[in-house]
Amino acid sequence: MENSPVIEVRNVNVNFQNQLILDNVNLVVRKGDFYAIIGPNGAGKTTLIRVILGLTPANSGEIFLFGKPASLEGRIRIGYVPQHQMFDFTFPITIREMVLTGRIGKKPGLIRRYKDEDYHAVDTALSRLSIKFLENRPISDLSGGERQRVLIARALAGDPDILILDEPTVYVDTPTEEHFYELLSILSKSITILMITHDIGVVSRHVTHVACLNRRLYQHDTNHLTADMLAKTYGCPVDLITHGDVPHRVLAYHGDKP
Amino acid sequence: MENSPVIEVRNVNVNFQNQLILDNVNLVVRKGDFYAIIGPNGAGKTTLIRVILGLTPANSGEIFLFGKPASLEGRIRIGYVPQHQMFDFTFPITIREMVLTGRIGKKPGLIRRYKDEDYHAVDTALSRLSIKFLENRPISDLSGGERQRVLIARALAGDPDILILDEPTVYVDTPTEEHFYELLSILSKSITILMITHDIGVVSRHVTHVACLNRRLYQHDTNHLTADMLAKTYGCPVDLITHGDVPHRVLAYHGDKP
Amino acid sequence: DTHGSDDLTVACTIPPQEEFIRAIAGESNISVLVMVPPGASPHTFEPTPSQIAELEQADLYVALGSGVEFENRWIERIRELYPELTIVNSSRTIPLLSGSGHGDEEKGTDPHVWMSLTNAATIVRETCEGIVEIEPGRKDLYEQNRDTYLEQLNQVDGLIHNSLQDLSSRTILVYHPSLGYFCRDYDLTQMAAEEAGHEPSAQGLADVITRAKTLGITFIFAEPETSTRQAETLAKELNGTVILISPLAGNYLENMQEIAQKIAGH
Amino acid sequence: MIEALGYEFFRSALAAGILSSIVCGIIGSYVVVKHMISVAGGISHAAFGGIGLGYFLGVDPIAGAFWFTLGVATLIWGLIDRARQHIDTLIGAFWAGGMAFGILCLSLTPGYTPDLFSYLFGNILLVPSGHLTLIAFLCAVVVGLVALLYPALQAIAFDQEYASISGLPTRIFNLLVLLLIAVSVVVLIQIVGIILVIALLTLPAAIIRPFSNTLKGMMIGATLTGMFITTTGIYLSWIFDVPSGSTIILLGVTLYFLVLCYKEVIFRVKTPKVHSE
Amino acid sequence: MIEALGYEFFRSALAAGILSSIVCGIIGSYVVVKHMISVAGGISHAAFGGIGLGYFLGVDPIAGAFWFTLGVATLIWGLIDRARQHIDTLIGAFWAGGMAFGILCLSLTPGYTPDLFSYLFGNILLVPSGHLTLIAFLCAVVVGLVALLYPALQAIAFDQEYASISGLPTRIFNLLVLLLIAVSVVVLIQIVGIILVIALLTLPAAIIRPFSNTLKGMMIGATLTGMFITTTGIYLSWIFDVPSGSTIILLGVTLYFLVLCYKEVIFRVKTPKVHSE
Ligand SMILES: Nc1ncnc2c1ncn2[C@@H]1O[C@H](COP(=O)(O)OP(=O)(O)OP(=O)(O)O)[C@@H](O)[C@H]1O
Ligand SMILES: Nc1ncnc2c1ncn2[C@@H]1O[C@H](COP(=O)(O)OP(=O)(O)OP(=O)(O)O)[C@@H](O)[C@H]1O
Ligand SMILES: [Mg+2]
Ligand SMILES: [Mg+2]
Ligand SMILES: [Zn+2]
Repeated sequence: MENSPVIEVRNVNVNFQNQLILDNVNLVVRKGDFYAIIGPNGAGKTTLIRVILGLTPANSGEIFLFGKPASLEGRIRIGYVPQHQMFDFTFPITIREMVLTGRIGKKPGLIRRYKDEDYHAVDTALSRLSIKFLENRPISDLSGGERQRVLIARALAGDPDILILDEPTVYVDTPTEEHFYELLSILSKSITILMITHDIGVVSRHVTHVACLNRRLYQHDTNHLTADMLAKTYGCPVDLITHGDVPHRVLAYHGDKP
Repeated sequence: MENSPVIEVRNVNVNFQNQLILDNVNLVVRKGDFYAIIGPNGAGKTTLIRVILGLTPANSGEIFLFGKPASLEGRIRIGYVPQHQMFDFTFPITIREMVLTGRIGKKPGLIRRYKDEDYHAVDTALSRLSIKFLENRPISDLSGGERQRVLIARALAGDPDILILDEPTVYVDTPTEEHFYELLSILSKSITILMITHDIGVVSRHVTHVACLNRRLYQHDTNHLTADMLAKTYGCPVDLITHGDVPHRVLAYHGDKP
Repeated sequence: DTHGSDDLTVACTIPPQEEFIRAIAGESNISVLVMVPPGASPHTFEPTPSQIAELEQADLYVALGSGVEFENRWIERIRELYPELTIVNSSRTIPLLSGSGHGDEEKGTDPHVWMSLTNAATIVRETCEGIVEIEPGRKDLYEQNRDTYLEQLNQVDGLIHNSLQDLSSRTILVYHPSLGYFCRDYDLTQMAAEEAGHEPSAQGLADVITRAKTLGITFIFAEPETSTRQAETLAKELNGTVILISPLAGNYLENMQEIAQKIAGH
Repeated sequence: MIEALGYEFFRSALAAGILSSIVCGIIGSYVVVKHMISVAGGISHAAFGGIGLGYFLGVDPIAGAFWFTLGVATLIWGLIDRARQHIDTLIGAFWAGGMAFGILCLSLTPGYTPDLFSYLFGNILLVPSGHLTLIAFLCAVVVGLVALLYPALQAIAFDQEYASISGLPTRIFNLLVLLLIAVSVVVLIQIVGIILVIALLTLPAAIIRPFSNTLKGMMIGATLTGMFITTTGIYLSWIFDVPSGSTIILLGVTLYFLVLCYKEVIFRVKTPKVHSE
Repeated sequence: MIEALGYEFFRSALAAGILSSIVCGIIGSYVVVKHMISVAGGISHAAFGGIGLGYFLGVDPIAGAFWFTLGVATLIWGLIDRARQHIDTLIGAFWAGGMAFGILCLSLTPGYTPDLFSYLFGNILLVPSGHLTLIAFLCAVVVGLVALLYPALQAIAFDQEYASISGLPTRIFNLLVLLLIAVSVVVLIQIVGIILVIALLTLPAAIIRPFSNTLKGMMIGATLTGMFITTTGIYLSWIFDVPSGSTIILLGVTLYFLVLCYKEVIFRVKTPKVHSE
């Protein structure tokens, strides 16, 4: 059971205008994985996630969620943290209300009203990210890190089985980032996580599986990044040197400069 | 002469709403320096640069350019590469015309027309960044890296004595970034460069001086980053460990994990 | 002008003038251009390009001259476009009433001059003079026709006078104040909801309602060219009904009698 | 005031003002928050096309406007996804096209076009009582729908993509919102006329926005603000004997500028010249 | 056409159309490129306030509109930096306030205002030859200023901050642009009326935009497109005897939708279902 695939991407192709963005991508994420996707800018990482979520149509290929062809039924079991700059943070909504919208998928029918259980789930999610004290603040008043935590709380409030994170720490400073990855490590014990990141260091320390994407996807079932993988992904940059299996540093080593 | 200050920031304070963004900042950049400013998000780095350029008024303090109180006369000798996402890249303008606007500061009077010398300077700047072949393309058709190079070409076209760069490689992928820093190293031999970056690795390899900013500025006259400086800047994150003088890696070292 | 004496073209502003011109013309071949078509209001109408183009054919423009808004703006423009066109002011000698339903001098003059049979006689005389000036050769014929029509005007005037003589309530409520001259002729009082071209203000409306209620008026005369929906609402407040009259109808003599009947009948 | 209240037309005007404030408050808040001012403007100006068509076909112009705006709203809904970036010019085309179409229809209509001015500039004093019932009915529809669907509407307004993953039929809801805007526009045309509809729709919400943290709060606040503006405007127009529609709008504009100034002052107070912790 | 050309008023109408196309092309391109459609709309609707004031004071309404829009443009210029994010609602307030003020002024002026419709919807027949000279003069001013200052205008339009560091007086230029918009609006009011001014200002530029890579190219292309639209529109309105303003606009809207469809087709062709290198 531990090994049943929860996300399966089969032969997905995506074109925008006259550009091929995703080229025959195949990906299997299994239950309990903490899966990372890395790759250069414009590689199609966000596009892939949006295809999985049904937000962007694929030109060809199939998506399976929890072993079945992707449908709304599967998608409402996913919690999603988008790249946060896409929001209108001037929208008049309090943190509590905002996190509550993460529960709306759980309600059946057309007229969806929040019940006690929803408020409890929100309280839990807020406490988990230690932002309970913010609950009545409008979303416009928050700092970047707080906003990011609110987005994660919303994803968690829906009690998801999968958490999909798109560059969750971009624009976030280093201490906030560290704290955040610790939380993810804890969460990864109970749910499946699929994360996009630019930070190769993070991959080596936290995730269990990694794939490199640059129009094509190179999937490996461990969190080891080899020089070969990076070279393929980034078009073989000379300076990307890895020492051993884990890229302790991915920057150039400039001889004996002080 | 090598040592005369070209940018001097004296006791600058900036407030936005009820927040203190820059707290009594002092900075001296001398002729020929390749100066970097690092710091967490929201530290006020962009604000500081905008104060230097006269784009944001300071609440108190003084700016000196080329030894004189900052005025237009000094500012037109600066080339500036802003954080590029601020642009409307749908504006109908060709690369050549766009780079040409970098020369407009050199023209006197109200009616400013471009002359042969301006076109020559543009050609030189375009060639220098190997984007001469793009000159007649509209700016909307470019990839991220190409856009960034166009912005740098505009800054260079004006034959500036100072180049100010605000996170020039954000959104840029790793190989492009490497290429770009090589170009900056070459340029830094003839002009003064002041650069904002999030990349602590870059600092150690390319720049000659570094300052840490987090509301307050901690200036050191070398490119050495000490644990102490980083701790002060980032609010002492536990995981920011530096080995020796140069932070070969700034990520946590997680024991014996493979 | 290139036109022979047999096909005179006379332009005028509103449909009632067409009847005047045709009456003067009689059997002779005169074509008439009416600038403000039936259904439109001379207060707000704007001509179409083809109308302005057709004016080139005209030998004479008989203006109402009473300050109707269409003419205020367009006569000058027409004069500028066709300097050869003769323009006569047919109400030159008519003393104009003050404009508003409340007798307020500041609100200008009442342009609805044609709504009086005595005024109409003057207009017909001036119109005839204008036509004769253009085509002096048929002076006698035209003057004879004119006198016949003037006689008819006189008769209808008498009829209306009689029909309105014994009205118990001598104040009539109109939505649009077009009956000023008519009321003057027959010793009636016009009370209007609209004030000199403006939709009624809250106080004006309140004032009209109060006065109408005091006088026990339940009928409101409205014109299909302007606001009928508002007149309905006003009638509802008075528990009354709206009666449509059409001061701009082309069949002038018949129409004036009809209006008089409607007033007399209520 | 007491004296004026003696007149039925004045009472109806107040009733029309208060009812329309509810629509303005609810739909207007949504429009302001979702930056749909130009969409609302496009729909309201297209309504003129419906009025023109109504005259041309000889049906009640308000009925013409009603069906026409519903049609335009549906069309905008169908095109808005496709047009990508160029929404502003697309809406502009509907805006201008609707108006121009209306003018053309009017010019082709032989005979009478009474009340045209009142559709353009509104006349709240003489709203027919039948229309008052209609306005009340439409108000009830708007209030009922928004109250029932509020959680879903809020979720979609804040983050349409997340809402769609949550299984909400976002496209249907977007259509619903556009149709509600169309309905509101038709209600408001009676009060201030086509030309000032967007103003009355957006001013109360824009005035209340700095003071409210939630959409629900904004809707309630904007409704109350709208009621204040319309009733006070009608009363002022009574006192000074001037047209009510423009008085209402000018009052709203004044209030808006006062709020702007107030915000500026607050902003200044919160930003002392030099401040240290 | 030949027949129509025999009439002086038709020739003046064509001349007015062609002259105003130059203004539309130049200023409209700038407006579209700088996303100032709502600013232009605000200024043009505020012009109604000037027309109302003109009637009230008994001066030429066009003169009233001219000075009033110049004033409003200057006011917007003064406030726009201060208002930060809320430019849309600020412009909306001017838009509505100007209109409402105009209506108020008109209601205080005795008599009907017959050419009100022509100011609202335009009447190219009304353009007296004196005004034609004025339009020609304003055109010359616009063309002259833009031609002389083009490099600076282009630099500021593309990147205001960089231009200000380069020593260009950007604030003065911004005021100049707003004043030029105001002037254009007054010119265009004669042709299509206040309500459709923004349409005529922005449609030619929006139509030509996908085909031009430079601002200069857009200005020239939009001028030619505008000339085509206005002259053809005037001619069609002559043939079908319908109002020229709305015919011009409907022609422009049709052309715009055709361009949209064309782009959609091109886009489809460039995006094949499955494509590999
Ligand atoms: N709607 C769209 N239309 C056209 N091109 C698009 C669209 N969305 C994305 N693209 C292009 O597709 C490519 C992949 O985009 P995507 O956002 O998936 O990249 P990414 O890997 O997430 O990059 P980043 O690291 O910057 O987030 C980019 O070149 C982008 O320009
Ligand atoms: N116009 C403004 N009004 C109010 N606050 C502002 C404004 N501009 C910037 N700020 C705030 O000032 C602070 C510093 O902003 P600044 O852009 O200088 O940061 P930065 O160091 O450049 O950060 P980043 O690494 O994200 O670029 C931030 O908290 C930001 O929210
Ligand atoms: Mg991405
Ligand atoms: Mg910055
Ligand atoms: Zn009348």
